[in-house]
Amino acid sequence: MGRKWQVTLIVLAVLGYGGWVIAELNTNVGYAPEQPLPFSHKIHAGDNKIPCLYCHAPAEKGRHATVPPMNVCMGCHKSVAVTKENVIKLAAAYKADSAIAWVRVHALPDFTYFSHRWHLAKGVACQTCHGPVETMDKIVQVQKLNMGWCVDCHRQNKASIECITCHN
Amino acid sequence: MSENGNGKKQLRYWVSLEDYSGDPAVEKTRQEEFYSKPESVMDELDRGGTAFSRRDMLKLAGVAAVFAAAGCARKPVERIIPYVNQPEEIIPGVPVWYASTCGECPAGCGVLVKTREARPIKIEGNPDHPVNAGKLCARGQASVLNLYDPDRLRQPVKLSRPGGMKQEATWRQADSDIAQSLKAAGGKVRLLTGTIHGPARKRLVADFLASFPGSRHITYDAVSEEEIRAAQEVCYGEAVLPRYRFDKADVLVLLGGDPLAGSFSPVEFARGFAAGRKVKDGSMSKVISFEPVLSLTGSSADLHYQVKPEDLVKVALGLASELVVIQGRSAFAGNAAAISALRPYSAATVEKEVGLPEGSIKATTAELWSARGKSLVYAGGMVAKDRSALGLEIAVNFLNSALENEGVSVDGTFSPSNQSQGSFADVLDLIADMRAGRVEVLIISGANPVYSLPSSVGFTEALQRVKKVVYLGDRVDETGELCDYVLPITHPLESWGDAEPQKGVFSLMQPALRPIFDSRSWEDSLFAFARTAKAGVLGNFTGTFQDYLKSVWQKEIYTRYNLAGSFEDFWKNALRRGVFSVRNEDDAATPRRFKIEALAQIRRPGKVDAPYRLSLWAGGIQQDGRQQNNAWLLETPDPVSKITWDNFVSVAPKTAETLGLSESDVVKLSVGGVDAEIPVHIQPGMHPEVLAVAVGWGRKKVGRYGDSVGTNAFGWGKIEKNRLLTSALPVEISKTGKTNQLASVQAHHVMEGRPVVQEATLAEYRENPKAGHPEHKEELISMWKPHEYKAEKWGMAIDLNACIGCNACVVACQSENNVPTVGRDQVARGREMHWIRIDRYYSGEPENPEVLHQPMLCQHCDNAPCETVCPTLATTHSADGLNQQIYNRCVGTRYCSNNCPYKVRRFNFYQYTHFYDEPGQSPLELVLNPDVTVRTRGIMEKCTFCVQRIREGRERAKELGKPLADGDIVTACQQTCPAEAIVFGDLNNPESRVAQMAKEPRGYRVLDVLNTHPAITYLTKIRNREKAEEV
Amino acid sequence: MAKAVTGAVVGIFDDPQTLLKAGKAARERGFKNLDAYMPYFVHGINEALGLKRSWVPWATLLAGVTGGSLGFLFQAWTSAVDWPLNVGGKPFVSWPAFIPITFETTVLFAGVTTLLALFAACRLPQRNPKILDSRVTDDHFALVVPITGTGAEEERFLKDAGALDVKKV
Amino acid sequence: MSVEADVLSNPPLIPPRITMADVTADVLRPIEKPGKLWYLGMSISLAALLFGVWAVAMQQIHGVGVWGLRNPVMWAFDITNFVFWIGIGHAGTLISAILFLLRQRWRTSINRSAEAMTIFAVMTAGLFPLIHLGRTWYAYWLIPYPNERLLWVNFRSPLLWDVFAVSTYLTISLCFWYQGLVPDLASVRDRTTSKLKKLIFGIFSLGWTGSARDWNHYEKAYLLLAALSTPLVLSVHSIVSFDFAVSLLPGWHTTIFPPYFVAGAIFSGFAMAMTLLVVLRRVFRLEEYIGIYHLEMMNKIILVTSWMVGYAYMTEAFTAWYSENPYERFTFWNRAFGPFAWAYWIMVTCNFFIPQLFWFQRARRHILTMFIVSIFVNIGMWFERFTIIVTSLHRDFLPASWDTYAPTIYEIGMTVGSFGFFMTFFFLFARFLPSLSLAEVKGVLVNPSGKKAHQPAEAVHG
Repeated sequence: MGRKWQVTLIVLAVLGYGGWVIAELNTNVGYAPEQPLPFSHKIHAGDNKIPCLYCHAPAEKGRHATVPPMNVCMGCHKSVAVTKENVIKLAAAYKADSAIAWVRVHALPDFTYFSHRWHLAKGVACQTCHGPVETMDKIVQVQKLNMGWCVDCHRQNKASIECITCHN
Repeated sequence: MSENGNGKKQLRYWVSLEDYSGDPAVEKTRQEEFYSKPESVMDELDRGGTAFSRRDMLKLAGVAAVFAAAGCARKPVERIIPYVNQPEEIIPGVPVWYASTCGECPAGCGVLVKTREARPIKIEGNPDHPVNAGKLCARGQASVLNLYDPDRLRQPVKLSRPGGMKQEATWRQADSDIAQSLKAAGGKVRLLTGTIHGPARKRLVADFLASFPGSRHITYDAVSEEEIRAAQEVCYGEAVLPRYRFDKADVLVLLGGDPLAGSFSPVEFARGFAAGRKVKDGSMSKVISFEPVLSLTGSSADLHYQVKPEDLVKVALGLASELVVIQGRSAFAGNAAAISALRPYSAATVEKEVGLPEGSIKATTAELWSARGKSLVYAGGMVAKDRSALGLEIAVNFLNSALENEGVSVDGTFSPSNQSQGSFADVLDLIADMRAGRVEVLIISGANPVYSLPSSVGFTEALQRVKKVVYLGDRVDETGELCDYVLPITHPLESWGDAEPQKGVFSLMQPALRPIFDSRSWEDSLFAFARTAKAGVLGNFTGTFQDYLKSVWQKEIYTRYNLAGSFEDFWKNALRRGVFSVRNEDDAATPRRFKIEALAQIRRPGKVDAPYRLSLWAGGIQQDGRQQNNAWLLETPDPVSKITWDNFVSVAPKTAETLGLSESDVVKLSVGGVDAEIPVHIQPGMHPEVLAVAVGWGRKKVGRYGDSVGTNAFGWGKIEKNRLLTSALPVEISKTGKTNQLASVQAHHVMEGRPVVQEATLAEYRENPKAGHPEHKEELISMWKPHEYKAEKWGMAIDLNACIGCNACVVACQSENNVPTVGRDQVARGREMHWIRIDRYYSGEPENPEVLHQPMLCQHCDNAPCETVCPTLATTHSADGLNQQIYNRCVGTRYCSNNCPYKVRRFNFYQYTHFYDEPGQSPLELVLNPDVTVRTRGIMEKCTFCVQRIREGRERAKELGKPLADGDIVTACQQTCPAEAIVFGDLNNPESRVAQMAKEPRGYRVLDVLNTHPAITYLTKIRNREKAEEV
Repeated sequence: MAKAVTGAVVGIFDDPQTLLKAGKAARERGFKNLDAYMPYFVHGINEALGLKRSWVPWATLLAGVTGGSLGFLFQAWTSAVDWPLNVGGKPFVSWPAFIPITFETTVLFAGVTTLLALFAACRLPQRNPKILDSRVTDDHFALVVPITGTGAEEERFLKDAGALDVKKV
Repeated sequence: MSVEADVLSNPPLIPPRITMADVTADVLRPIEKPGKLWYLGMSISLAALLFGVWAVAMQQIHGVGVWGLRNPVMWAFDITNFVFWIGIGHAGTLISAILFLLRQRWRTSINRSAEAMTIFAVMTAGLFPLIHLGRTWYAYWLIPYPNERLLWVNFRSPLLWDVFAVSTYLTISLCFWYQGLVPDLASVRDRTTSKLKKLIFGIFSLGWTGSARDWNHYEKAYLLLAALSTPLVLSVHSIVSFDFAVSLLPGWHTTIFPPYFVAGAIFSGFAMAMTLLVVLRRVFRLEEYIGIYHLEMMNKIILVTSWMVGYAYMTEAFTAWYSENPYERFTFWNRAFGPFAWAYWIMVTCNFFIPQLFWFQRARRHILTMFIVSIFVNIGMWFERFTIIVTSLHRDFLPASWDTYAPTIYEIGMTVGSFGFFMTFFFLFARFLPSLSLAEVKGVLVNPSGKKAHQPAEAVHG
């Protein structure tokens, strides 16, 4: 009898853990792909304390935070750190009028509507969703960014959890 | 869209456009740096590239298929490609609007173009534009799809004639070759275009002709109103196309015309027409139609009489005779010339000859006379174009003058129309010149004569006698393939241009994006030819057409009207508003004197010596066929027959019985030796001796959607005395034994006595404003207390009196909500996806039915039956009263659709969005609205009350710190409805228009006995008649 | 005091009537803890051997009540507490609509528990069941009489009762 | 052992010469060595199944569009098949549970195969709610499990009731069936000489020994399961009928549906059981166990339930007329005289007129007749569901949305395949498991040990 119970418990535990692992994998937490240029948020936002919205200005005005256009990069890198290898690459690309194809890290499915603008307006810090970006050399997904995670936050902050708030 | 302080749309305007130098290097970079699809980005990634030269692409949200829905594996790697230099006016995710002019037909309606990340995704009417006042027709709404038509020509092409061997050409090559021919032609140059009416465009054409002295410009419209102009000249001395004021007509008599569809200004007419149809203080306009077919306008008539096309003139003369001769009324009473001309057409004679009910002429005359000065007699269109068309128009002019409508509802002096100027006689002259070798260079633009001229005129043969034929078009179509060069033109949304649809209304066309393909506007092509030939004024002009346009506007508008302020301010303002009108809307036209001798020009009406006569007609969806590769339009049902993806011969039910025909049987029609096969549609309301076929179909070389869809009815046109006859053509009809299942969106056409569309006569309504509603025997009760809607509760009201059934809302919704087209086969299987449809019912006798149009869309019921049955909570009710459909939660049980009494839910039986995003369809995916989820296979969808617009309105209000006001949020269908039949708003706000309408005694809710509590109120259809039986 | 059981004697019968009679007789003679093996349930064997009423129905009842309450409360909680949604204008706790599932969970819990309780009561599954005689699942019956002494008395009794075959186990 | 009342009025259920040993031998014979007919039947079933697999695969790959569905007919063959098979699945539990509670001893010969039929029919039925989904791969969203979306399901939807009802029914039927099987499996275990079989049957018989103490619990549990199954079996088809009755579609929105559906289910279930038993007793030579008497009893039930459904047809039509509800009236008029009138009249003929043959004892006792009638009833009951679903949907409230419906090869394939699926399982069952309940049949033998030949058994208990 005792053995039987043990076996049952172990099987249940393994199944439960497996399910949890699958659910967790689905969230992409920890996703940190190589980027075409090793841009470091730690240097820019952490060490040099450049405000997030300096580069990601559209976040305040519209849905998308966007990866900054290259003219924004070159605004500083015309004169700053021009001798660094990667900045030289950047400048060359800019001169050639060609954009860098960054790998997207934070992505919501296409059937969700998300506007950076209204989250910023409500005072949600960038780090709430993107993690401590200012400490990251390479951007990594910290939060699950799945529906339950969004809804949890909306509930805590008494934001709308109407379906069409995010889905239409 | 950005906002200024008062909450109105502030329009941005185009700042500069790169020079079209024609330089190969520039051309090449332009090609490279323009749009790419995500697929091609991925391709380059696969090859290991990381750097891109894509300046204009940030991200095509919504374009990438929603494949990442719930995969267990790592998501597919997505790339973000930022701008190299972000254009100042673009904020990703925020739309930018441009004011422009619709280029799909010469009506010249003003449009606002909504762009996202530099791509137009929606076109709406420009509210400031005097012609369309913010409204658009189905074709205008669909024109944004043409921009992304994958079958557009992507580079210049040189063809060898005949035989049509195609080869790519460069612009430089083409320009120099053409310039050489132009120089060598010695003035034997002809420019063949459709109607052109902007000052700059007209000036350009004049300058071009002047650059090659001796050359001529011929205007050709496949669907023209030249009889009206000709009759105006006979009657009043000047060949003008009057501006018909349907808004000023309390009584409207139609003699074969279909002003609301396929006419020269359908949106304006529909607006005016519907304004009169709305019941105000117990009165409304009265519409009496005499016509051989059941036209869209006729379907809204209070009284509908069937008349053979050749008898229309008799009816007109009968009315005139009754008025002037018998009743002795009007200024012409006692006029000897008038009496002698009209005496033979006494009402009794006409009624007998024409087969009208006794007293109908007298009654109609009485109606017209009682509303004199506030009525309108209108005739026109292809159906009226028989031998006596000119006489009919003269008689109509006489009636309007006699009824004192001249100068009131017929404006021939103050702001007449420029919207149709084609001359068929000129075309015949051209053909004669071509045959005789008097044409060396022929430049064709905005016309497709090989398709739309009957082969008997011999245009194709004559074309072979012309040394150099240049076709400025967007594809190698029927005409293009017989030319030496086909030079791709830009889409109107990529072009500069102008229009003057009515005198004093100057409308500006500006590009909303740079050309997608390697194309050039036809204006710039003319420039390039002249410049390369170094000929005349144009040869010396250094700028582009944009600069030319600006200079012409400076001279011909700014300077001419002595405008205050700087020209730059004027120009910026014109660009921002899209239109500049010097017309004072309060000014009235002056009545002109009717030349009584014109009556003598009315020929004694002839007889058609055949059992059946064929009438061609131009509908409001395909019109002359230039948009036949537009899948949205192909799938838009014909408003009366409800048939999509084909044309057909309409046959009266009685006739079908006589001939033993049933629906979809293929018959052979033979008109003067021209045979073609076409399926039969049994159309109630047709005159039994008339067969009718719509033109604008049966194109052979238009693209993947439109090729060989339908039968080209233009081919049946008959030339007689330099005139093109399109009606009363003797026709032989014979069965072929074949069938061709017509794809109709409606299978049942009568209401079976159900109170779906509730109607009453005006007399009944005056007596009891609730007339027409069935009486409820008991109150509807519920087990439950209803949910409370604390803030807004969205609702809609639809005035069935105003709705003309034109289908503009259907296309607007399709454009706004990424509704896919499914193709003919799927429509035939009952799987069309339109979120809003117009149900059309017939009532009364099948020989002469009454027609009812009812827009049907999700009713957003408070007690929504669909919600209760969905097992996954994919459809629930929002706190503001919306029946929300959450696509990504839907598993596709289809139970909701089964339980929807209105059957407004649409199921994705297949991956229908492949219409947009299959690789071969590029760049069609760019038309998708990124604010609306693209639905995948296996899920249900339906009208959302444009929830994205509600959100946008809310956000705008929040931004301005103001509460939402009534009218801040309009749905796409409401926005475009030319009849303003649809009103959307907050039912919780008692001041809102929708709440007012919902309370009206005419208001009723469809199937309210089911206790579904729909959020949509319909207003009873009122027929302006005394008694019910007076049909 | 009952003496320690040292084994059992098995009598094989080929007729249910004989078995019943033998069982009755054995009980009357004071043999305790009798058991019988049968290919099908022979009515009357409970009384014959003096078996107690089964406790399985109590488990069924308990499970049914639990299942029903849990079923209803779960529906009410998800629909009205955890994430209330307006579905078709119905109240959050649309109790009439919850009845079918409440009934189903009642039956499900009760039914499954019944079977599990049966297994528990019969100590199933058993790895190595004691099969007295392969014929008892075919067409023979067995009466098992535990022996407290030498077993001779029991053996004799069974033979007298009409057993075809008697063996000690 | 008594056969009580049966003995008085009827001949013994099973010829008196049959002994317990005969039962074991006869019933287990197919398990040892199947005949040629078995292989033939199995091949046909597999072929049909393969056709169905192809049809469903095409539908899953391309979309529901391969079917003939359209707006407004969003359900047709899919849900028809679902309801049809669920209905078939009713006779088994009914025979097992209700007849058990009613002490109808003639059930013992047929309850095992009827229960198996139930399970296979419910399994077949259970496929359709999955297949018919637009996105089958999300079918698990119908299960209220805690998930990362924090979403639950809509407990107000009859489809969700279906999920619970069908899964509960399947589970409880399996429990009931399995409990019945355990002693029989033990019989096989103790009889077989094959080591492998001994092992397998040993595992599945759970170590059943046949102890009287176990039998004591067993009988109680069996009674309880029968008592639970009885309302369950009634509830399942009631709930399936709610799919329609709870909607507001005329022709669906009918309070008569639960009893009407249950009666129909019993009717169709008995017909299907009849079809199968006629074949089974022939193929496995069980004529002596499944006797004419058993079949006749079933035919009587078929006759009774035929009247019940016939009565329901009349009531529906009467109610529609009496209600003065124009939509309701039209729907019933449309059923009988509209474009799908042929389906309606097939239904009425097969379900009501043809079973009237069973008024005649000769028909009730004639194997070929009852076989043919049972086939007709199967057809009729399939068309009943088709009629209810399609005729109500294709012309509902707004005449503008009226349309028609025609199936495609994929729907036909799916339907044929469902028969293949069902029959494949049934043949496997008949091949590998005792198709009669050994224990229960032995309980109704006149002379279990074969000693007192040709004498009625003596009653031990009243």
